[in-house]
Parts: sequence; structure tokens; C-alpha cells
Amino acid sequence: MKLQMKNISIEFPGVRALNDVDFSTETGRIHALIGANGAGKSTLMKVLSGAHDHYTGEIQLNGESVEIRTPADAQKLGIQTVYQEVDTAIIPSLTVAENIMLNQTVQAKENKHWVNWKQLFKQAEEILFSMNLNIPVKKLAGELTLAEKQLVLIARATSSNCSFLILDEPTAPLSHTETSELFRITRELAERNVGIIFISHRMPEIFELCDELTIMRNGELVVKKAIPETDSQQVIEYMLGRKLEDQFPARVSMFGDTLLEVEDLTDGDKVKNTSIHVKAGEIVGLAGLVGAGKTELCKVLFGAAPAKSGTVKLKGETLKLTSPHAAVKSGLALVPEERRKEGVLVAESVTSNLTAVNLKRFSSFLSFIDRRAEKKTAQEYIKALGIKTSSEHARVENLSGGNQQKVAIGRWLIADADVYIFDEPTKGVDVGAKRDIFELIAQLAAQGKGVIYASSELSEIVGITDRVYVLYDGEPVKELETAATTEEELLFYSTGGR
Amino acid sequence: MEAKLPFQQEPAPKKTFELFQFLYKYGTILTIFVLVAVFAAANPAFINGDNVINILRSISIVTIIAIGITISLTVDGFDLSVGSVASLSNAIVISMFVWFSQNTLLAVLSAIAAALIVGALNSLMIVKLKIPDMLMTLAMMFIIQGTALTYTKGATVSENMILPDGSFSTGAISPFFAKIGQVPWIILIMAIAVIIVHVFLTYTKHGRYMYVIGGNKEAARLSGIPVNRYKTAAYLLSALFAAIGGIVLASRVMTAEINAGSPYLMDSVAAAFIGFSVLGAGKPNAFGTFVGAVLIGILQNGLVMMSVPYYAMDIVKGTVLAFALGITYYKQKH
Amino acid sequence: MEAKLPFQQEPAPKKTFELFQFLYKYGTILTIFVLVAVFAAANPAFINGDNVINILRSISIVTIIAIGITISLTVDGFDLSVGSVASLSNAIVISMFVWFSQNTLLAVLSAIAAALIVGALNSLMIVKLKIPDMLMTLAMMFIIQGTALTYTKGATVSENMILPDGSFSTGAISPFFAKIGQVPWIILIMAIAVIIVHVFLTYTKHGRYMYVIGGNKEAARLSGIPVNRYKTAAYLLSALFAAIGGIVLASRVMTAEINAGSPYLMDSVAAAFIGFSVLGAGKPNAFGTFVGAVLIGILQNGLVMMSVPYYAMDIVKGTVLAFALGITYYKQKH
Amino acid sequence: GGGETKTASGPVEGVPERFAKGEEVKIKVIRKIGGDDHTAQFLAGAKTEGEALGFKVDVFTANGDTAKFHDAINQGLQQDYDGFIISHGDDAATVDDVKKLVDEGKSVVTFDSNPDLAQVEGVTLTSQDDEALATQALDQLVKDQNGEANIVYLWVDGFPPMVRRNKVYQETLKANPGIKEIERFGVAAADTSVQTQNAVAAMLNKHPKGEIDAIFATWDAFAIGAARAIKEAGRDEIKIYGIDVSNADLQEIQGEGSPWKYTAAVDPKLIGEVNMRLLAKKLAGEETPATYDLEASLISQEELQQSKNPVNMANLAEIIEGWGKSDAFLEDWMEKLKDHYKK
Ligand SMILES: Nc1ncnc2c1ncn2[C@@H]1O[C@H](COP(=O)(O)OP(=O)(O)OP(=O)(O)O)[C@@H](O)[C@H]1O
Ligand SMILES: Nc1ncnc2c1ncn2[C@@H]1O[C@H](COP(=O)(O)OP(=O)(O)OP(=O)(O)O)[C@@H](O)[C@H]1O
Ligand SMILES: [Mg+2]
Ligand SMILES: [Mg+2]
Repeated sequence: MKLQMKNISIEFPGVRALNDVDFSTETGRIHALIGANGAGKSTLMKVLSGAHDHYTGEIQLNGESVEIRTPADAQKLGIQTVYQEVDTAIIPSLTVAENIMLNQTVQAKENKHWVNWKQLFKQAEEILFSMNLNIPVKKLAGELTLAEKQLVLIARATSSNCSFLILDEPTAPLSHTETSELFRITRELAERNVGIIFISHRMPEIFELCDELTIMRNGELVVKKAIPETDSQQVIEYMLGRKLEDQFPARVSMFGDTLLEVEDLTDGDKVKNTSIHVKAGEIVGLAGLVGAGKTELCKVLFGAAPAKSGTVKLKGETLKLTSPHAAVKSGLALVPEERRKEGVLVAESVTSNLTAVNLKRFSSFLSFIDRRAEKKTAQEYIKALGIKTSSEHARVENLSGGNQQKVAIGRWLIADADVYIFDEPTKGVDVGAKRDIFELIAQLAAQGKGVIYASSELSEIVGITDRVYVLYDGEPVKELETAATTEEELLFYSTGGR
Repeated sequence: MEAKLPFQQEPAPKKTFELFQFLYKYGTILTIFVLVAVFAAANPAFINGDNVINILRSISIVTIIAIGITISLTVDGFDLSVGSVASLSNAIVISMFVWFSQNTLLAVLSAIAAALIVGALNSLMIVKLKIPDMLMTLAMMFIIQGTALTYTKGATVSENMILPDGSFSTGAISPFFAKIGQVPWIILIMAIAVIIVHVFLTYTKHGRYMYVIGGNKEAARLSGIPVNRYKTAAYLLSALFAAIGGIVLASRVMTAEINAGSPYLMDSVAAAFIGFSVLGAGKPNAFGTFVGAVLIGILQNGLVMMSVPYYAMDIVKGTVLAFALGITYYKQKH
Repeated sequence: MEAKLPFQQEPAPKKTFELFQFLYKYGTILTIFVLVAVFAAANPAFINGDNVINILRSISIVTIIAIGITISLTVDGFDLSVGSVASLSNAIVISMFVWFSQNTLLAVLSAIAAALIVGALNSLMIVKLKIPDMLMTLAMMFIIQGTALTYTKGATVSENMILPDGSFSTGAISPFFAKIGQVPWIILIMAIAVIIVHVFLTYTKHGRYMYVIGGNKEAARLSGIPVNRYKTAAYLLSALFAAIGGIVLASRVMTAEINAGSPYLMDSVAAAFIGFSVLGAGKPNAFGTFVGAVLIGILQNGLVMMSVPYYAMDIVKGTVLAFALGITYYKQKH
Repeated sequence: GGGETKTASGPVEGVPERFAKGEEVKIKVIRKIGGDDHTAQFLAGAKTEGEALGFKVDVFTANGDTAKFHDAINQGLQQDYDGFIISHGDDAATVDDVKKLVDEGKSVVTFDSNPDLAQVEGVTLTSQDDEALATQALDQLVKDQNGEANIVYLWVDGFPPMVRRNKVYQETLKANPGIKEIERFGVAAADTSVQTQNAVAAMLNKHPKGEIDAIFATWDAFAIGAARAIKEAGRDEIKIYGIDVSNADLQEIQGEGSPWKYTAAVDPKLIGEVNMRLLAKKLAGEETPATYDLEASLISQEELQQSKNPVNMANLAEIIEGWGKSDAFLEDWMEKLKDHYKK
């Protein structure tokens, strides 16, 4: 089957998100859709899946014009979607089985009114089995990890009539191994003659997995190419409209005194016997697979999750990690992993997001806010960070994923902390913006700040850090000098090698 | 089945008796048992059959109305107009008998029809105009209250009442209708309502859709569930149950007093909310609502029996409610 | 750092007059103007100075209490106990004069202290035990209502009342206190409350933090905002304003009737919710709440002037409320 | 609380057999309406009188919730109460409830309840004499205004006493064509007095000085609200004629420049007391009438203001003759019982 989208345009208040975009693919192929943050990839796919009804243009299946204005339209035509933001699609209060079987239940024959729980659980189990997944079907979806939620959504999408499957950045929250598992599932689907549209910012996996690619920039189509005809250098050029210098900034590491000293930190659950330290001007990596406990460690360090025992010293002084409030006061900063839920205030303006963690700086006698100073600083940072927004008053909700992340980082720059903790800061961020973020982190280190960089992207760990702790099962199992290690070695220790 | 993903091994499920998990699930039911024990110790008459029937009778109207609220809660809505709908249907059903000498079927149907119109209006405004439900049903509460008052001209409707022209009304309430509000029928109606709605919400496609909508409206929309249609249905059902509550009330008191339904709002809301946690459901559910109503009914009855001064009754009622809530929600703090 | 990404040019902001955007922002205020025009046309006395003062006086207590609710709404809470807190502080302040012959300062301080204890209890249970606020404050409402009733033994407290031992109470309400409930003081107190809270919420760090917490609690916490402290403060403030409302009420009526404060709950909630959309704020705000209270007050007063039968008044009140909501929220449908 | 009255405290001389051995007597007072001062005083009257006679008295109000009211009666049936006072049971279901009580051998006295209760054997129906109350207030109004007045009528439908008072009002209007109703208002809400206050304030604006001569308030909650509104507006040319009285009302009437000139009332505490005595007589097996109307008095502002001491419900009797001092159904043996249970 051939799928064609012609002259698709769509506007939101203040933005023309898509401008006469043409897009085509076929069943049985894995088609990559790439572009910088805010290029319009998600929007184009939302049009295809019926989530937006106010677009102009035409959609054709096998040359025949079809009308897709609602999600039901799309699903009837066999177009299934796994959206970028899992929280918009998962139903936390229901069981895994119900989440997986949702589309099937909806598409079941009109006259089927009863829910057969036994069968529901059984079918869900079968689907998970066929995907080689081990997730309890009776668990509430709200209790799953982010990766598990993602997989549940993929299971949902493939559980019913599916000729095209849209995966919007499915690998962002997944670890290396989970990613290869996903690739296996994806390839199997393609073999079963499903057309896959695959959105990702990770260049290597696109070349590993896909057959062809479409590149977008600024809401427009740039080029469509078969994978063998191109290489990643060229793709990045198309994406950005220019050449990308080195992905990682060149830095000269100058270490000062030890800033942060963590000894024997344990939270009684995920974090075990953690002893690490960070010097001024140093970027320390936390490497590990998904679920290794990186996020948990970051949260415990920041006082956002309770610690059971152990000490944390900053500049020689023991910290009481009772709350993030206390942590911020003592000079810690955390850019959390789940940005929409934790990192940014989606309903607030860019300005109030940027200034929220250090409002004191903008407030005077009696806590009145100096709005002029606030606005000025916000504008400076929007410019400096290259945040793409219609104005500093725009709600962060309406920014694209990568730009939301820049806001999430920017707010801590204003706060001026001593030690910065970054938890997967490049997740869902395009290569251009990634480069900006690395630049920022390098600058922080150059200013003598301490940086903790948690990521399951081993290439990033190797590229940006000075020293790295490899976490396995909640415990740092190895400490390595970055200059003297490789991705392979990191992976070896991450998977439990000794 | 084999897990190929290196999801790190799940920690062995903790075998330690998880007290708060337990309390979360069984807190409300436990509270009920404790209350029963205390009241029975104070006065053995509390647990004799007649009194159990008293309690069931006294909660039946609250339960029926609360079931309606529960349905509106499943789609993440909230219907504040149920009390006034109960008043309205009470007024209509009695007036149909007394003023217009109609038969039971017609009287009941008129009351239900009026309630459904209210439900339709509610859902139209909420679903189409996107007015927040609490606000819309609050406005509707005023409107219906006023409508019911205007309809009865602010007077109590009862058999042989004096009409504005000075004559007597001659219609009589059918003896069959009078049965509805009596034991065992009133209790049976409540039981049937609870069971039907429980089955509906748990075992039918439609019930599950409602939970899906309540759990994540956007996800429901994206998976092709006609969200608006189900929201509309939920408000219609909630009005329907309020109407049934009003009809049962009418049969029980055989008159239509002004705003007779409004005192049921608070108790019903409380019952539905207490019901959230019963058996760890974590969402609105019919059985839980029933348990919530039982808790409130037992408290009320027991306190009257123990001759707690009427003005202190609210303190006890509130405190036990707070206590039940406390043990129920403590676990989330872990 | 320099913005290296080739950003899309911003489209020029649309100059077309967006009707519904306009209605969303100005719907409530427009409704007020329309109502004033209609009522004034029907009866010119409606807009004479005395009547304007009447209206302001009649909404002052509602506004003060609604301001408290507004504060609780900013942190995404909801305080249902304000009506009963107003009753309690009314009872305490009058009894301090009548039973205990205290001076104004002590009477007022006692009432406020009692309210703050309630606020502290509310926030303790909500913040520490994580009981949902609606439920907790509902329970608290019962408790406080009962406490106030028990305190006054279910009777109205007034000067020269008979005490349980058969003697007279001899305390008098100070003439200074009596002023509080009279024009212009009662209106001034309302105005000051609105202005202070408006400035507090809009122009201070603390107000901003409250909104941030209301928007996303978890993100606020991870931004280093002491969420619990602000939530506690919000419930304390909401109780404080309820207490002020009760004190002003006490001064206005010079007695403490049973549950005198509870009728203010509904109107206050309505005012706070109507206020959401005023000037397109989209969130709870003090000025909007005031506008909401004005809308309700004008309706109430205008309908009496037009001799609408009292039983039809609720219909009109509800319909106008629904209408204001309708034009306010229509735009979200686009 | 439930009242730690002395029970089973030995034999008493010269009283009916039922009370002679000092056996416990349990009474339940159940009232449908609540939240007002009338209720508080009525219940206090019944309770103090009953406890003085050595009874154990439990009181309950349903705060206007009819079904709860019936629940309480049904529940009482299951318990070992000897007698019931039922107040404001104006719906048909009350008749059935009372029938059940009587069938179980309980003694019942009702107040302001459904007139059909008269058909139930052995029940005494008491009521305030609403006709007399309305007539006294209205006659005074007509007299003061010389039969020519524009008046505001504060009244709410839906309650039997209100219906009875309205009947008198309509007759008075018919009999006195010079009396014209120009406005009417009334809500029965939890904050009736404040709402009335706001509503009357609006009316006063609509009708400038000279257009309103008097207000007839059929309930003290209306009268007190109207009085405050008139004081706030400084329209002291308007006079208020009300019905019912409470301590707060008395303070309002006595207040400097209060427009509330007259109120017709029955002492609510006395109603409770008389109801209790009727019940005691029933328990003693003595003859009781089928109906009893409590007498109304007209209280005037003038009389109150003449008093040297502030007047309240307790010392009102010193000013209004016969107030609160009915010895209706007060038997000698009751005095003996009271003596016995004193201290
Ligand atoms: N509902 C909306 N309202 C306003 N603007 C929107 C909306 N949805 C998308 N946009 C805008 O459209 C543009 C394209 O966004 P889109 O989410 O499609 O980008 P993307 O290519 O998926 O980026 P990313 O890789 O960061 O996810 C952005 O500028 C975004 O701000
Ligand atoms: N979205 C989520 N929902 C529920 N639980 C989660 C979620 N994210 C993390 N967790 C919990 O945190 C535990 C530790 O995982 P954590 O996220 O710390 O691992 P990580 O090493 O940081 O992996 P990641 O690469 O995802 O950041 C998980 O096992 C899970 O229980
Ligand atoms: Mg995207
Ligand atoms: Mg993580």
C-alpha cells in the first residue's frame, strides 16, 4: 500500500507549523522522518493520525483520496500511532492489559458490549509474549517505568489493524538493549508488511534501522532519500541547513577543589552504597542502562527522594537533603529527566519558567517582583540559548520538545548553583540543540562549576565527561577516566560485567 | 515466557505485611466494622434486624443519588446538580398525582423525562461549550432549584392541598406508588441500582470507556472513543439516578417539599468520594460508593441511638470521615 | 552564546479582531454592563448611589470569603470549610463580647486564632497525610459546624441572652466593633482585602510561587519551591479570610446565629470560579473573584428591584451564571 | 448529653402509679426543622421540663431533611422510649409513623404537625395559634395606620404555619381596601435574615421615602433582617409588625430607633414545656385533650423600652402579662415529682 500526503499545511495561533509538506511512504518499509526540534515532525504525524482536524491538503492511500479528521478515521484506515509524549496516551489508572487492548476494544464490533476480562488479560499477555516482554498485565499502568509505558503503547498500536505504524521518538526513553529489542520488533512488523514511520534524533539508529528517510526543516520538506544514498554528515547538513562542527565542544579541563562528596549514600531501595565525588570544573558522568538507578540517585542527591543513610558534603559542609528547596539553597541544581512532568511548568510562560528557581534575584523589598528585570533576563536567555518561541510570554506547553528542554536547563543557569546535575538532558533533542546543550555544560565547567551528567547514551558520556561512574543495579560498580575508556568498556560494566 | 530485555530483576515481592497498603484497601470497611462493634457494645439494639433495615432504608436515597455522582466521576466530571434534580423530580411526580390525577407510570415517566432534559442541558454546555463541569452544574443547580420552586409556587405539594384558586386538589397518590418508598422495595431499588451500575462499569465496554475517558481524556479521544458521547451519557445517567432518588423520596414522604433533595448532595458526594479507595479501587466505583453510604448511614444511626446531642453529631461525623480518610490516604505518603 | 539555529520567522501577529478571544476576556464584565443597563432601564433607582452602596455592602462578605477560596485555588487546593469557619468566628467574636465581656481586640483575635487552628489542621491533613483537599475540607466543614453549634449550644448568641444557669449575660458588643459592619467600613475592608490579595498574587514572589505550585506541583517542588510551606500558607490564609468574613458578618448582624456562615460557601465558590476567566486570566485571581461577586450581587439586587418572585430568582441567577460561563468558555471550542 | 438524670431513685409519694416506683421514663423529642432559635428554645423547654420530672429526654432535629426525620422516628420505635414529642411533621408520612408509634403503645404529642394526625387515636395535637398570631399583629398594623397604608409583605409559602398566617393576611387585605401590598419577598434559607436584609435594602431604594408605610413580617427572621435594612438606610418612617420572638429579636426591638414596633408570639420554650407535660399526663394514664392551641401575646416596643433592665426571654414575663407562665396541664403530682428530683 502506498501512503501519500500532499501539500499539507497547518497553522496554530502565531505559528505556521507545516507549510505545503509532501510526504510519502509504503507498507513494508521503515521510513525515517527527521529534522531539528520544532521542524514539524510530530505535527505532520498528528495530521496523519487524525489528531489535528484543521489542516489543509490531501492524504491518499494507494492513490485514492481519504479523509482523516479524527483518530478513529486514521485507525480505521490502519494508521496507528505511538505519540512522543507517553503521558498523553497512557491511562495510568487502568491496568496494563486494558491499556494494550484499548484500540481493540474500541474497534470491536458494535454489538459487542461485554468485557471478557479473562480473554482481555490473555490476549494482552499473548501480545506482550509475541514482543518478548515481561510486564505483568494486571499492574496499573501508572506504576510502570517510562520505558515500560512506551512498550505498552507500542503493544497497543500493533495489537489491531495496522498497516502503518508511526513511532514518534520511541527510542528516546529506551536503553541500548531495549532499543535493539524495539528494532527487532520493528523489523518484524516491517516484514509483516507494516509501513513504519520512525522519528528519531539518533543518527546511528536511523542508518541501522531504516530504508529511506524524509528530512524536514522549519515546517517544510527538505528532501527524501534512500538510506544507501546518503550519510549522516549529509543528513545533518540538510537538517540544519549548514554543516555541523564537532558534536562535542573542545574543552580544556581545569579542576579545582572537590566540591561535592557523597559517601555511602543509600535510599533503602534503588540507590545502594554510592560514594562519588565531583571537583570544581569537572564533568562527572553517571553511565548505566535504563533502570540502573541514575534518576533515583540524582533525585536523592537533590533531596527530591528520601535518603536512608550516607552523607553528602558540598564544599566540605554536610548537607541536609530534606527537600529540593534545601538542596537549591545549598547550591545544587537538577535538570530532571521527565521534562513535561518535572522539568518545566507547562502552563506558565517562558519567562516565569526561566526565573522560577531564582525569583529572589528579581524580587525586592516585600518580595515584589521586578518585572522589567525579569523580562530582560528572560529575553537574554532566550537569545543565548536559542529557544525557539514566539515571545517570552508564550506558554511552554506550546514549545517543541527540544525547546522545552532548553527552558528546563536555562532556568538553572539563572539560579547560579555550584553543582549541576543533568539527568538525560539531551533526550528528544535534535543534534543542533544537543550541541548547544553540550556547549552550555562545557561553559559551566569552565566557570568552575561541578557537573554530574547522567545518561544512558554512552557516546555522550564519552564525548563530554572527564570521569565516569558506571552504575549497575543502583550501585557504582566502576570508576573510569573518560580519556582512557571506550563505549565498549562502559557497556561492558553497565551490563554487569566485572 | 522469557524476558529478553535486561530489565533489572524485579525485587522479590516484599513478603512483609504491608500495613498501610492493607489499610488503604480495607480502611473504610474496617472503620465500618469498628463502628458497628462500638455501637453494638453501647446498645445491642443497634444490630438487631429492624435497625439494620432502618439503616439500609436511610441510606437508600443517598446511595441512589451517589451512584449517579459516581458515574459522572468516572468520566472525570462532577455533577453538583443532582440534589436539585432530585427535588424537581420529587415535585413533578407528586404533582402529577395530586394536581393532574395521573397514573403511576405517567407520573414517574414525567419526572424522569424532566431529569433527562436537565442532564442533556448539562452535557450540552459541558461537552459542547467546554464549560467546566463543577461550574456548569452549579449554575444548573440554581436553575433547577428555581424551576422546582416556581413549579410548586414555593409551596409543599401534598394530597388535598389548597390550590391558588382556593379549592382543594382532588388527586390521590396511587397506593402502588406509595410502596416504592417502603421496605423492602426501597432497599431493593437501591440494591439493584448498585448492582446494575457495578456490572455496567466493570463488565461492559461502555463502562470501561468511561474509565478510560476519566483516566486520560486525550488518550481516549486518540484511540477513537467518542468521548463527547460518553460524557453526555454520563450526565444523562447521573440525572437519571438523581431522578430515581427523587422519586423514591417522593414515595417515602408522599409530599413534595421545597428543596427536599438538596440535603442529599453533601452526603452523596461524601459517599462517592469515600468509595474511591474501597478495596483499593483508586477510582470511582459503584460498590465503593455503596460502602461509603453505609459508613455514613451507620454513623448517623449509631449517633442518634447513642443520643449524641444533635449539635455535636456533625463533629463526630466529620471526625470519623476525616479519620477514615486519614488511614485511607496515609499510605500514599509512605 | 549565539542562536545558531535557523529559526522560522515569526508570523506577524494577527490584527483581525478575534471576537471570541474578546468575549473570553471580557464576557463577565460585559455581562455586568448588560445587566446594569437592563436593570437601570427597568428602574432608574438601580444606579443611584445608595443602591450601588447597597450592592457593594451586600457582596462584601461573599467577596472576603471568596478571596480566601481564591487563594486556596491558586495552589490547586479547594477549601470547602470556609463557610463553617465563618460561622465559628462569628460565634466566637460575639460570644467574647456577650459572654466574656472582652474588648474588641481580644474578641477579634480569638476568632482569628480559632480560624487559624482550623487552617493549620486542614493543611496538616492535606499536606502531610495527602488527603484530597475537597474531601478533607468537607470533613472539616462538618467538624467545625458541629463545634460552632456545640459552642453556642445550638442557640443564637445575642446581648442579654439567658445563660444555661438561668442568669443573664451582661456583656455588650463594643460600639467600635459595630462600626466594622457598617458603610463605609465594610466596603473598605472588602476593597482592601481584594487589593492586598491581588497585589500579593500578581506582584510578589510568593504569589507567583503559589500559581506555579497550582500549575504543576511536582515541577514546582523540583524547582526548589517549598511546596508544602506554601500550601500550608494557602490554607491558613483561606481560613483567615473566612474568619474576617465571619467577623464582618458578626458586626453586621450583631448576633451569632447557627450556621450563619454556611450560605456564603456557594456564592463564594461561584464568585471565585466566575473570576477565573475575567480579563482572560485563566486562573484564580483576586480581581476576577471580586468581579464574580459583583455579578452575583447585581443580579440579586436587580431582581429584587424588578419584583421577580423569590422562587424564580434562582432560575434567573442560574441562567445568567450559565450564560456568562457560556460566552466565557465558548472560545475554547474554537 | 444524653442527660445523667437521676433514675430509679426510689419511690415517690402521691404521684401516678407510673412514676411512683421511680422506674426510668425515656422520652424522645424529634423535630423536623432546625437551625433556628425557635428550635433551640422549644427543645430546651421540653428537655428541662422533662428532666425536672425525672425523665430521660433525648432530642433530635433533622434540620429540615424529611427523610432523616422519618428515619429518626423509625429508629426511635426500635428503642425503649416511652413517649415521643413530634414537632413539625407536616407531611403525610408522619401520620403513618405516628400510627406505628401508637400501635406499639407509645404515647405521642405533636406540635405544628399534619392536621390528619387527629385521626390517630390518643394523640394530642398542639399548635401555636397562628391565626391569633397573625390577627394580633395585623390588627395592630391596621389600627396604627388607620386602615390606609402601603405595605411590604414578607412571607414564604410552603410551611403550614405560613399558610395559616397568609390566610389571615389575605382576609385582612380584603377587609381593609386601604391596605395595599406593594412588594412581597421571602426566602426560607439558612441565612434568611441576611438575605432579607439585602432584599429589603434594594426595595427601599426602589421606593423612596413616603412610598412604604409598614412591613408585615410573618417570621422573625424576616423582621430582624428588615429592621437592620431600615436602620442602615435611615428610613425610620417605616414600621415593622412581626410574628415570633427570640432573645436576639428582643434586643433588636429594644434598640435605639428600631423600626420593629410589634411582634406577636408564643414563648417557644413554653411550647416545649407544655408538650412535655401533656406527654407526662398521657404516660400517667390521665385524660388529655385531642388538640391544644398555645396562646399568643402581642409584644410592643413601647413596653420593652419602658423597662429599666434590658429585656430578654426570661424576664419578658415581667413586662408582658402571662408570658411564658402558662400552668396549662401542670398537675400537683408534677410539682411533687419536680421536688423529688430536685438537686
Ligand atoms: N498545539 C499547538 N499550538 C501551538 N503551536 C504548536 C502546537 N503544536 C505544535 N506547535 C508548534 O509547531 C512547531 C512544530 O512542532 P513539532 O512538535 O511538530 O516539532 P517536532 O519536529 O516534533 O520537534 P521535536 O523534535 O522537538 O519533537 C513548533 O514550533 C511548535 O511550537
Ligand atoms: N516514568 C516512570 N514511572 C514509574 N516509575 C519510574 C518511572 N521512571 C522511573 N521509574 C522508577 O525508577 C526506577 C529506577 O529507574 P531510573 O529511572 O532511576 O533508572 P535510570 O538509570 O535513571 O534510567 P533512565 O535511563 O530511564 O534514566 C525504575 O525502576 C522505576 O521503578
Ligand atoms: Mg516532536
Ligand atoms: Mg533516568
